[in-house]
Amino acid sequence: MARISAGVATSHIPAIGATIDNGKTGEPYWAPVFAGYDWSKQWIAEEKPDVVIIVYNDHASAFDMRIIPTFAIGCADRYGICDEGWGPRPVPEVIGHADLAWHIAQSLILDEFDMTIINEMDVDHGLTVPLSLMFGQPEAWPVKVIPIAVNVVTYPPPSGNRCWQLGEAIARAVASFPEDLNVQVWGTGGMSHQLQGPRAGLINAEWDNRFLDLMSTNDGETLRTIPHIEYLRETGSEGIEMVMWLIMRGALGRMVKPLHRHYHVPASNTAVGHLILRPAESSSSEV
Amino acid sequence: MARISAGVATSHIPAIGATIDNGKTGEPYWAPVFAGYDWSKQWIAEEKPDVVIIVYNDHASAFDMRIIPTFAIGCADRYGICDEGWGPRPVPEVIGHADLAWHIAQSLILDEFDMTIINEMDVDHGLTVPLSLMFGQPEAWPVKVIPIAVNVVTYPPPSGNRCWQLGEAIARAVASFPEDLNVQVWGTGGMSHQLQGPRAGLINAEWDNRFLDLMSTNDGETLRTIPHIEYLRETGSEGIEMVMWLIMRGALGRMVKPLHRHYHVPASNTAVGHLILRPAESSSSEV
Amino acid sequence: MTGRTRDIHAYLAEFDDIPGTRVYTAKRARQGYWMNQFAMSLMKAENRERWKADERAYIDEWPMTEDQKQAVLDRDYNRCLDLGGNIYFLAKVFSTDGLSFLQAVGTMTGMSPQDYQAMMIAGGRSPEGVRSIREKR
Amino acid sequence: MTGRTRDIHAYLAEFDDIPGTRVYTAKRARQGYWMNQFAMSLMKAENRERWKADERAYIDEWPMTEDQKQAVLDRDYNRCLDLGGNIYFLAKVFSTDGLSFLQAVGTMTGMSPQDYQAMMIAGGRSPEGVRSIREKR
Ligand SMILES: [Fe+3]
Ligand SMILES: [Fe+3]
Repeated sequence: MARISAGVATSHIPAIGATIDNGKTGEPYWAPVFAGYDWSKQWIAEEKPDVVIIVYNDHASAFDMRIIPTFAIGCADRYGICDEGWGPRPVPEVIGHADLAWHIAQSLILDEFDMTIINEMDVDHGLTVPLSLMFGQPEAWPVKVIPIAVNVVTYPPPSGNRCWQLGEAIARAVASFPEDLNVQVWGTGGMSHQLQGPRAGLINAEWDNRFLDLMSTNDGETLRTIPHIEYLRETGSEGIEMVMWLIMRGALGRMVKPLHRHYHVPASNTAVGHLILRPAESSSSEV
Repeated sequence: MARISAGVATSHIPAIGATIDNGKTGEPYWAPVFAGYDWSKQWIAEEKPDVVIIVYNDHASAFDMRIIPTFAIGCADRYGICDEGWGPRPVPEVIGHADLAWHIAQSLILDEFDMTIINEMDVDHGLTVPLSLMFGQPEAWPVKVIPIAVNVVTYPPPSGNRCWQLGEAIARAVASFPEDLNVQVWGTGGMSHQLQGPRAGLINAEWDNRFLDLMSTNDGETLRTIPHIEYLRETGSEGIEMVMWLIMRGALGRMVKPLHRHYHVPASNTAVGHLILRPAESSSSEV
Repeated sequence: MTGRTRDIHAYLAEFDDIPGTRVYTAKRARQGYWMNQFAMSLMKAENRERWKADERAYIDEWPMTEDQKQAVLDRDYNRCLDLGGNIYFLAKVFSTDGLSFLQAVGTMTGMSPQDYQAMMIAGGRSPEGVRSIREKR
Repeated sequence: MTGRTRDIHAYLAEFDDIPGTRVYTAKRARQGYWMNQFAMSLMKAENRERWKADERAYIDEWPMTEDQKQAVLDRDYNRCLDLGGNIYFLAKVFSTDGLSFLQAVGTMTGMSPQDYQAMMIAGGRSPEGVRSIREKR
């Protein structure tokens, strides 16, 4: 039986990808950003997940204004790397796990989530930067990936509550997959950042750290009820990406055990946040 | 304030469109099919709805296997007519109501429906045949249209319960639109038909008529719990399209007053069913 | 929530119990992906011309199995369904041949066009005995 | 259900209360549709070449208002946002110019690139006083 063994939260800032690709992770500006991932890289090398479900958002890369899915799940065998304007990142193509992805997609729709199924798609920095942060620069990614793309660009994004519920439903779906697979769920994006207007550059380290606390200790009653306006006011317009962390968090069950935590300001315009969490209950399917 | 004044259910058989387009509605085979819409045409000429929300499914016309949205809502100003293999039907282009459509789309997402927003799309017989049946062959359609495309091709389609809930949420959304608009909701597709395999041609008039009864008299507790397998076993593999009628029915509130009913076998491979219903409660927003 | 089936395995298993019917599940959608995308390509007039000019050459451009290609070339729609085809996609093939849904669908029943048409006019195929293989009803 | 706002009007109204911020609502998405689709077209190398060769000729191919075109030609990103632009789409314009997010985003703040960069290194802009116009906090 497949099981969700851990959750990872991490920012997915494009400049981090460029820094890795250009071999500049040792520069003084960047070293403290990457230092917080040293433990994570060792940890994941030991964990050896088979599949990672990566919750991310497309940044006007694969999707434009013609079609805007709220929740899209990739069911393909492979995903190409988007050209976001400077040519595609020089990273390996992303290999899917179509069996598990279709199983989850079908289960979620039966469970009354109105998923959009995607069979052909390129993925952007929102998905590849977390892979680089966790795995460095391998010849091929050592995991299969199921992309879940969430709309957080055109308003309204899904509510925090709906994201949490989707996470719970993903856990149920994974638990009913017959093959024995070690599955992780990653929530990406955030933390504080605003990339537009006179208020650009906003960082709220206090709020971010309270959110990291809640992600580590709260059973969800507080987290899932944070309204969109609070993310926007407190953490900048792009801070809304943090609703995607709630999908990961919801998939881990009521309580979690925090394994690792990292916070740094700045990377480009953004606060970097990172968490590794274990489900505290024996089985996340008992949610 | 916008209000849902009526619901219409109708089959959307492509051969009906071809018959209208070729001026053959008077032929003996076809006359009884169209006779059931005479009352409806008169009725709608008096009702003069401003906007019709048409719930339909795309038949591998605008969407292929690359992307499969469970619930998609058209927010465009206009929609072209699909070329389904014989050139586009010679019908007027479909004019949207982008203000109301975006209002409904935003409201539904806030209400935790995981909509896919569509801004450019051609529409196929699933949407245009009902327009032809209700309005004949005008120079321009006398209503604005909001398309809601439901996946009923790749399994699983949304549950009957989820469809009903979407209808209820559409009613809430329409009721909160400030402009005074007369809005109808149409559910299309069905009734009995199977277009594939040795069992093709299946028609279950008894089941279809019980469904028409329930649509007219039931408060939903029975209708919304009909499982997919029952549609398939009893009404043929394409009978599943009837789940789309439940979106219309859910939008009308708990009880309805039936105004008109029509049932005929066959049209091509299919049983034709048609209903016109009024919400029985003073306001459908009180659901 | 209603007492609906949430277990996808049980949900899908029931579909195999319907006689003479292939439900377009993920398994079929994956198997038939390129057959269906091939068929979809015939929505464009220029592709229809190329297909009509040389069916074999056109279909060889698609990553389909030889079985799938042959089933399409043979217009053996039951076989196409067995290999993952979906009728709404395959409709592009029979529409290009100038066949209506009524004509094309009839070919899958083993009946003559006349008999199939006559059955439909007489009220269609009865559901009696073709609801469930297991329950023989 | 939680006690969340279900009323879309109240939900949207709150966004106008955030200083120096344009939330990409339906209203903005509709106003800026073609500006954003124009920007998206720059993801293709051949379009970038045509744009760089003659910006005015390239942008005139798009059904944008003259105000929108001028705002893009001027690289006035605040004005672009006012006219319905979204930063992830507009990023294709500044990426084509060879600007990073850090450089481009800074131009919207009225600060010099050096000052903006220094502010970020010092911990970013404080939320104090820029949370709410109405509540002055
Ligand atoms: Fe992002
Ligand atoms: Fe249909």
